[in-house]
Amino acid sequence: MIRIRYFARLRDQLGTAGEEMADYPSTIGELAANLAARGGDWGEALGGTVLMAINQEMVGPDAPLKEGDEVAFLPPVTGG
Amino acid sequence: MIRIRYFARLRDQLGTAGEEMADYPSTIGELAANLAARGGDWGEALGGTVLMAINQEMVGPDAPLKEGDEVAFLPPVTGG
Amino acid sequence: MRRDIRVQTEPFDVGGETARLSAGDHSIGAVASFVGLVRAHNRVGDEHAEIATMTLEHYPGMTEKALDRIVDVAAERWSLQAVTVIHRVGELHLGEPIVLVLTASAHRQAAFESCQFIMDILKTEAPFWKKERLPDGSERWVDARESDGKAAARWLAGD
Amino acid sequence: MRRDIRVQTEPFDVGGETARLSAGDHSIGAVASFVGLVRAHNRVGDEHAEIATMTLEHYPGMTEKALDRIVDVAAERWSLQAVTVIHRVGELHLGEPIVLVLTASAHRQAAFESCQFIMDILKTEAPFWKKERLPDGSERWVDARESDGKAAARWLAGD
Repeated sequence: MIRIRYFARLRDQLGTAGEEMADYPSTIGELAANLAARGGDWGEALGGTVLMAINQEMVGPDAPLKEGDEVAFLPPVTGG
Repeated sequence: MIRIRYFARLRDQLGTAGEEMADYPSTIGELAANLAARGGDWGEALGGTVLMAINQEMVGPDAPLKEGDEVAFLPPVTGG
Repeated sequence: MRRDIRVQTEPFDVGGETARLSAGDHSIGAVASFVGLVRAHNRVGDEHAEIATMTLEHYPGMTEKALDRIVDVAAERWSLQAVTVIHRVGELHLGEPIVLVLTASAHRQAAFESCQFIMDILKTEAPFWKKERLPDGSERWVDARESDGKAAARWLAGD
Repeated sequence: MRRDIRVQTEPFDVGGETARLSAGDHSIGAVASFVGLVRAHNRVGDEHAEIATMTLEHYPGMTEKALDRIVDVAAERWSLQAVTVIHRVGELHLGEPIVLVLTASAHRQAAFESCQFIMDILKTEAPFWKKERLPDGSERWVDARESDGKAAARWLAGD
């Protein structure tokens, strides 16, 4: 089981702040592709520029997923 | 008549904050050379790096002197 | 190096934070600071839309870690005595302060450069997001600026 | 562009000056500031001499003109909404603030760069002089730093 979180514009587009997933692929990049393949808002939200984090650290698409991870998809940041 | 002012380290070296001068040369650079030629502390104080101002504007050694000018010799500045 | 990193809804006190940063440390000769404010026009290519309020969202936990990491890098790169980073979240009005970065060093160049570095990297790596509300009540997420990416990249290119 | 240039013996209020600079002007998104403080070690090549107090002398009249000129150049070079420069004179103690420069702009890069520019040029062109008093009661004029000349020169070389 992993926990997936969506933030800001992504969360608004997807209509959800997150989900849990028991069957997940080996990398976060594959996970993003699987989510985008749901189509509709999912394809649009996750098909563009999106930042990825595992356990609150930014990672690249090759980062491996493991049981218990907190995974997050984030739009480009606009703070400051 | 021109008024000459000395500031900070220069004033301490020369032992005076200024003087008035009725007969003065045509440029501020010549004036500095004439003052340095007094010898002793004057040569030391005005022979090194010194900034020059006329009527409260920094000038170069070729700047002309005219009646009523406020002339100043300043050590390199160290504010801020 | 002393550090103080906070994410909060409350306003901050620039004078009090500046005094606290340097209090009692007589090796500090320079304090540089940056305050970011909510301004009236905020959208790229749309300079005529006035905003009414702004809401700042963040990723609790990750934000603090990201700011801490950015300050780590600044402390490796410059000789610093103290750094303060305060970033507000929640609803903010026009003219209100959003972010404060304070850096203290013996010399001014280290203070200036590290302050600018922290802001530039914060702008592209710290998980904060701005949503604007316009006077007509409509809301929109602020787009990331290309210029922010370039500002951050120049530090990574080794100056 | 609004400007406020002061030479004074009294301390200044960083928070109050920052708030005043940006109050009511919602086109300001960025305020950069610099505070210079009296620090314990101040002499080039003599880092172990603690100072007790510092006296700041200036050339009344010319100083204000020089600061005004520096702010003119900054205002030509960057898009600025407001600038504050306050420089203290007289006797100052360890840890006390000497100088405050605040610059306000729509964008942070203009605020940062103009603040650093004003400090760099002030350091080489504004007629202020520091005299240190050491704990043994002896006094000495502070020497100009070569690094200050270089910092000022880089702005004239067109970046």
